[in-house]
Parts: sequence; C-alpha cells; structure tokens
Amino acid sequence: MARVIVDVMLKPEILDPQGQAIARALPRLGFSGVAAVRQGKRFEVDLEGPADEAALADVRKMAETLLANTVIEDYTVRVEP
Amino acid sequence: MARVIVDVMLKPEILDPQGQAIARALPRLGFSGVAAVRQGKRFEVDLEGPADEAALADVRKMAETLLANTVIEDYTVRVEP
Amino acid sequence: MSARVGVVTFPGTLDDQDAARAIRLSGAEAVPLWHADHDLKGVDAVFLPGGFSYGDYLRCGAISRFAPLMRELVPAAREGLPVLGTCNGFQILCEAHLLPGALTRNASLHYVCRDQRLRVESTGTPWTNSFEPGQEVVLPIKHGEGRYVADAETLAALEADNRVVVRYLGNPNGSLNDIAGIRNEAGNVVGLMPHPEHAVENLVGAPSTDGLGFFTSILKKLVNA
Amino acid sequence: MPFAELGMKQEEYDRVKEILGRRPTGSELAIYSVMWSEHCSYKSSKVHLRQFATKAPKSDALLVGMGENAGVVDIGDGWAATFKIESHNHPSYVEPHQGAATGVGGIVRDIMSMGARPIAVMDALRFGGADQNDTRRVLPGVVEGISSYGNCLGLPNIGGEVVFDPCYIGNPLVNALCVGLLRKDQIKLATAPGPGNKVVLFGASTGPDGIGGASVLASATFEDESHAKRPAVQVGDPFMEKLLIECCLELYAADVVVGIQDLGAAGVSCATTELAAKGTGGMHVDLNLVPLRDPSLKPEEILMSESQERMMAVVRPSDISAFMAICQKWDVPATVIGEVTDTGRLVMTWDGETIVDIPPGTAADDGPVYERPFHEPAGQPALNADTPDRLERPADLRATLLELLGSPNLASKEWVTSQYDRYVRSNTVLAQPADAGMLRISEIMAGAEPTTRGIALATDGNGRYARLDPYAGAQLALAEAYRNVAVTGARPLAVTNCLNFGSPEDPEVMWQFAEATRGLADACRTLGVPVTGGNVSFYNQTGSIPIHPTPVVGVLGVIDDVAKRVATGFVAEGLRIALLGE
Ligand SMILES: Nc1ncnc2c1ncn2[C@@H]1O[C@H](COP(=O)(O)OP(=O)(O)O)[C@@H](O)[C@H]1O
Repeated sequence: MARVIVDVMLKPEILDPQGQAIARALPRLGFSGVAAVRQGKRFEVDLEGPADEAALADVRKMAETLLANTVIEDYTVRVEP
Repeated sequence: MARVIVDVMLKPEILDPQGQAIARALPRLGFSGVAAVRQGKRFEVDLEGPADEAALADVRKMAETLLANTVIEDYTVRVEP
Repeated sequence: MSARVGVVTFPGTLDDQDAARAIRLSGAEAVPLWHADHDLKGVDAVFLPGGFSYGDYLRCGAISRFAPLMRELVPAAREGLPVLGTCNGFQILCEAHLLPGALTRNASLHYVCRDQRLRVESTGTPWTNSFEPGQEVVLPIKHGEGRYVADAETLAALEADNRVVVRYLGNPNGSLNDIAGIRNEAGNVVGLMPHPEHAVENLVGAPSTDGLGFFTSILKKLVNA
Repeated sequence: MPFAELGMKQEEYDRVKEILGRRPTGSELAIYSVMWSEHCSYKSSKVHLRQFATKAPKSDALLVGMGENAGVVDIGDGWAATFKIESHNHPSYVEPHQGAATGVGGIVRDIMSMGARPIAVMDALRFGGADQNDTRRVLPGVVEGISSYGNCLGLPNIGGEVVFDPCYIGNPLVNALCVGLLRKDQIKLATAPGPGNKVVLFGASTGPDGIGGASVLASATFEDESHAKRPAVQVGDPFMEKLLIECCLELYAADVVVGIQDLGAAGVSCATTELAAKGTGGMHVDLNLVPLRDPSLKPEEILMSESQERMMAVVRPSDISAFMAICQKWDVPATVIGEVTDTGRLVMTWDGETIVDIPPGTAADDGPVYERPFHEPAGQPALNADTPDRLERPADLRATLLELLGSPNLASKEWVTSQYDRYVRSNTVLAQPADAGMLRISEIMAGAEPTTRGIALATDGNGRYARLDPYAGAQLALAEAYRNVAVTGARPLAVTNCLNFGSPEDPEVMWQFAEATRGLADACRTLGVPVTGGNVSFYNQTGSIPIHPTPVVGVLGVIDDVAKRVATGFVAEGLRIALLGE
C-alpha cells in the first residue's frame, strides 16, 4: 500500500484571508520574523496498490477534478517517501 | 527568505468526515483503487530571515500553540527544500 | 445588589447583543467586556457569546484564545468564576483548554441552523440549576463546526462524573455521545453548542423560551451567594 | 487596440479623445472603459429605467431615490430603512462559492455606505434543472458561499427564492438583497465636498482580483471571455467585512465622515470619479499610496482592481486622527491617498508623474446612452397561442398532486435555508417558512428610542410568466412580493428590483427588457410604491440563447406594531378558512 500526498494551495494571485488573519495574529502572540503565511489543504491518499505511473496519473486526475478547484487553486502530487 | 512548511493532520483516531466524503465520492467519479483519503491543512510560513535552528524552534512553537490543536491534530514542520 | 455578568466581544463576535439582552431580561446587569482589554471589570460571571471570532479562520476559537482578555479570564475561571460559552464561546473554551475535547466540522459537512431538541443532564452547574434533571428543552443551533470529539478516556470521565450538561435528542452534527454541552470538573465553566440567548422571547428567535433557564440559573446562583 | 481589449467601442474611444482633447493615457482609458461598461454605466438600460422616476407615484416615504448606492425610505418614528438587490450571476457561474459570497459582500457594502447598519439579507436564486449535471456543481457552492459570508457577518437571512429551470443551466442567477437601518437624519452620501478634505481608502489591500471583471464578466457575452483573459477570481474575506461594518458605524457615530463610497465593480476608478463628481468636483490622488497586496500591480490595474472589502471616505483634516484611531481599534487598515480640490479635475499621480487628469463627471455620469433597437421575438405570438387547453387532464389527481409536491420547485427549500442563520441578532420576527421576512427595529441599535415598529421584506419573480409576457410578468412579480409583504400585516412602501436578461444587443431581448420595465413602472404607479433602486444584469445567456427574462422584485413594508404580525400557517384548530380574491 502506498501513500500519495496532494498539496492544494490557492494560486498566488488569489486572496488568502485565512493566511492573512494568521499572519496578522502572530505578532500579537509574540512571534516575530514571519513575512507571510498561506493556508492550503493537504490530502493523504492511500492507494490499495503500488504508486506506479498509472496510479499517479489517476491521482493527478483526481486532484484536477475533485481535490483542487483549479479556478483558484494549484496542486502538486507526490509519493510519500 | 526561507519557507517553512507546517502540515497539520487530524490524529488517526479522530473521524475525518471531509476525507471520508471524498473517498466515498471517488468510485462514483470513476476512480478505483483508493483505500482511504484524509484531509488536513498545509501552511506555508515565509520567514523574513533564514530557517536556522532558532527560527525553526519558533515555528514549532507556533504549530504547537496556534496552527494545530494538539487535542485532535498532529503536525510536522519542515524546511522547503 | 444586582448580579453583573460580563459579555465578551471579540472581533467577529455576533451574539453579544443577544446575550446582553437575555441577561437583562433575566434581571441581571450585562457588562460589555472588550477582547483587547486586560480587565474583567469585577464581574460576577462571564458569558462568551457565539459568532465567528477572527472569521473562524484557522480553527474556530484558535486565535481568540490568545486575546488579552483571555489571559485574565483563564486564571479567573480556574479559580471558580462562572463562565458560559455558547457556540463560538464553547469552541474558545476548548481551545483555551478550560474544557476538554474539541469541536470539529459537522459530519454532514454543512452549516446547520435549526430548532433542536435537547435534554439537560447536569443541573448542578451555576448555569443550569433552574432546570429539572432530564428536562427536555428546545434551543436553536447554528454552526458548521459543532461535532464534539474527545478521546475515549476523556469521554468516559465526562460520563462518569456527570459532566455532560446537555445532550442532543436527534444528533445534528455527529457529536460523540450526542454531546451538546459539557462542564469542567469544578462545574463553574460550561460550554454549549446551542444558543440559549436566542430562545428568551416569544416574538423573536426560536419557538421556545427555554433559553431563559440558563440566565435565571446564574442570577439565582449569584444572588443567593 | 487596447481600448477594444478593454471592451470599448471605437465611437466610445473617440468620445474620450474629444472630452480630453487628446489621446487618453493608459490609466485614463482604464477608468473610462470600466466606468462606461454596461455594468457601471447602464448605457443600454438607462432610457428604459427612467420610467421608474417619471412614472413614480408620489410618496412621502422616499428619502433617497434612485441614483445613490441604495434608496432610503422613511419608516416612521425617526427611523429609515435602506435596501437594494443586486446580481452576481456571472462570477457565481465561474466560481460558485466565491461568486455568491462576494455578491453578498458587495450589496452589504452598498447598504453600509448609506450610513446604515446592515440588518438582514435575502437571496433570490435560479439554477438549471435540479437533475442537470452542472446544477450539482453550482447550487451547493452558491448556497455555501451565501451561507458562509452572510452568517459570518451576523446578518440573519430572512428569505429568498430557489427556482430550477433548464434555461439557467449555463447561467445561474444569484441575486442578493440587503436591508439596513439608520436614523433619518444620519443618511450618508457618496460625495466629496470641501477642498482640503482628505480621501481615505480603508479595508482590505488591493490585489489583482477581477481586474477588468466588471466589463469582462458582466458586460459581454459570456463565451467571448477567453480563458487567458479571465480575471483573477475575487475572493471574499467576510471577517474583514464584519470589521468594516462595525468600524463604519463607529465612524458615523463619531461624525468623522463627510462622504463615503464602497468599492465594488470598477474599484478605485468608480469611487474616485463618483465621489469627486458629486462633490466640489476636484480630487487629487497619489496612486502610490494605495496599499497593495501584490506590489507588482501597475496603475491601470490598481484602478480596475475589484478587490473586495474596501471603502473610501472623505474626512476633514481635523478629524483624521480620530478616524484613524477608530480604524485601528477595529484592526482595519486605513490610508490617506489624496484630497479634495476645487479644480474640477480628477488628477492622479504615479511615481511623481500625472497619469490621470480628467473631469470626473465625464466618467461617472456622462457615459454613453444607447437607444438599442428592439422588436417582439418572432416566436412570441405562437408561444402565447399555445395555451394549456391542449394538455391532457390528469386522470389520477392524487398521483398528480404528489408529483407536484415532490417537484424541485415546490419541494421544501430546507436544504438551502437550514444553512442560513436566521436567528442572529435576535430581531427576526418572521423568516422561513413565512412568505415575507420581518424584523423588529427597536432593539437593533444600542441606545435607540423604543418603537414597536418593524419592517417586512419579500422578493419574487417568475421567469416563465415573463417569458410569455414580460409586461405582465414583471407586474406579477411585483404583485406577488407586494402581497407577501401585505399578508404579514405590513404596509408595502417601496420597491427594489434586479433585472436579469440576455444580451441587450439582441433586439428580442431588448424588447423583453423594454416590456418588463414598462410593466413594472406602470404597476408601481398603480400600487403606489416607488422604485428606490436596483440593478440590471444583461448578457445572461449561453451562446445565443438567453435565459427567460427574469425581473426579480423586492418589496419593503412597515408594520406599526411587530407584535401584531401574522405568521403563515393554520395556528389553531377550529378556525374558519376564507379565500379572498377572484
Ligand atoms: N434562497 C433562499 N434564501 C432564503 N430563504 C429562502 C430561499 N429560498 C426559499 N426561502 C424561504 O423558504 C420558504 C419557503 O420557500 P418556497 O418553498 O419558495 O415558498 P413560497 O413558494 O411560499 O415562496 C420561504 O420563507 C422563503 O423565503
């Protein structure tokens, strides 16, 4: 059984209110030195079989059509080492 | 400027309805061979300075106290390669 | 001497006016408390109202927990100050570790607003002493993240010590053990997902005035103290 | 030909050259192109909308009529209500969640800019067939967007509509209404008087959101839009909007605002030209001072950005520090970006150079006006001749009734309404399943004088009726909303409307529009309720096939004693049932 990770982040030009709210809160909580925070999603997809090319192509399609909203989000797919 | 990634996932024993909903939807969309999906959060923390030990310790504290709720979530911190 | 109940406003708090009105309707004085102040203004009890503090970004209640006022409230609550958190207030109390467990995304994945039947299970708290044990009430719920979760040990302890304060009759969100509200060990800190402050008048809100009991309870407790 | 890319016609470009007496700069072209877009200038609808004013019944209740951000109505005891409905159809098709959410955000800011506290929202929705594939993508996203944004602002959702019809499959309608409350003597207007007064931009920073969106998305046939040119989707930040609401109310209470305008479509272009045009006439703005989310934005892009949750205020210099202190209390960033002048020109600089120098009224008020040709659609007589008489009578009434009750348009809308908070703020006297929403007003603002009054609101529209007869269809929409308000016990006072139509360049669509506006204006006169404002949404079509003409009408009424409201439903056994009317 293999695990594939799909990371989904808002495209850089899209506003990320959540990340901004966190970044604004940090100094008040005593954390300094952070320039920006962006919040996205991480999916752990556990495959029944091995993470071969066919399976990865499937996960990529899954990311494109279901896990990410490609109007506003980018995604990356990788096999967990 | 360095980027640190904080991944936050629900602990394995905590029900993840979002991941389950995705896993349930997959066969309907024509995807097979997925045993399970879990959904978590990914934070990209951009530091003003380098990701040295002190900065990483800070981000770890941030993850522990703010970015994750350790009652229900686990987190990992790593420097983006 | 009138009882003074503080009502906290965070950026994004929504039900503070409603809470203050309910407190006044029950005969107590509502004292506004501001998140950025280090001042509890000597109140006798505190109400943490619902809303979307800090937009509920990150996690409900995660950012509010660090407000200056919370630095005053947490030790005071540990020393016995009566505190009631509803909805977002409950989430903040869990995030601040004044109550165990956490509130997570509804199992339906949808926000839900409805009039909810509930059973009051624990009447020994300063906020529920006006109810009969086992009394059924109707209060509105309105939340997207109200599914109460805790590890098995915590759940067992909550049940064993009668610390489940209200339970859903017809679980709307997948909460473990149908839990709608709990209290801390001492009983002074109570958190609820339902909104008693929206069930205190016949003209508006839910078709019930069952929420009043929470406010008359605290008044009774404070006046008799 | 950059002007063509910005959606401008040759003759419009020539007019700009004529006004300026020279070729416009890139930034000036940006301003004129968005301000003269269909969406902002109403260039195809203006000649028809005038009837709402010329045929308007006399009304003592009207305090502010059409032309401002929203109309204001006197509801008695020193109170006024302001309300308006607006569309966010195209963005909601592109990205249902964010499109619908920012639709709510935009209409709420319109209401705030009148000096009011927003107190409730409603939403009139149209989707393709309930069983059509894309409805499954669009509907949940739209409902979630409205729910997440409205709930987060603490605005109860007190009503709306959900209608399914295949004609909306490529073009859902998302019409959002907001109502606000204010004291009669505290109305704010979008005006920048007083040379020396400061121009303050406050709220969110400016990013590349929806650049060219107003013109690209809402002012052209949808398929024209090439993927590459698609503007960055506007994402809403309801938390920032909630802070803006509380911040604005505190600014109003402190009396430190001379004029105010929200930034919607056309962003800074719209706010600066409109404020200046309605004020002393001149304004100087240093665009370098606009706080940016993306530092690489060019001045043209800053001028056209549709970033959400921004407002622009005109403030006396002596009040600036008090203004800033209130913004700081609410964590709302605020920046002085310019000042009012008496030059009669809107001048903007960038890196020390003058990049805009125009008479602001020419962009804000003197846009092109088109008398578009129209004629009755070829198939209209045949459509009307096809009466229901030809249909077979159902044999089994019970089965027919059950089928009707189970049909998506009649079925319970609880899947939608249960995602909306109808209780927040505890002023909701009526909401679903009532025919109209009702709010008490005495408890809304701290320190207000007691009153027993309340307001009631309903929205209605029926695209199928309007398709058969747009004149009567618009009247029926008004009549239904009027009745829905009246049955609660409230007296209908005023009307807002959102006119959702296909392309105005299609003479058959234009005929539908002309008929519908004529019908609505006539009906308003007959019923004695004036139109106080609204919104036109054209280009609702897929390919060359327009949606059914869909005028959605909102009616606001007042009830002297909210305790006497009449709820929907049989309240007790044994009561007599009477049928009124024909
Ligand atoms: N999109 C919506 N938003 C808010 N309320 C809605 C929406 N759609 C329907 N409702 C409310 O749900 C109730 C039932 O709606 P509906 O079945 O359309 O009834 P009716 O046919 O009497 O208008 C009404 O109170 C209506 O205001």
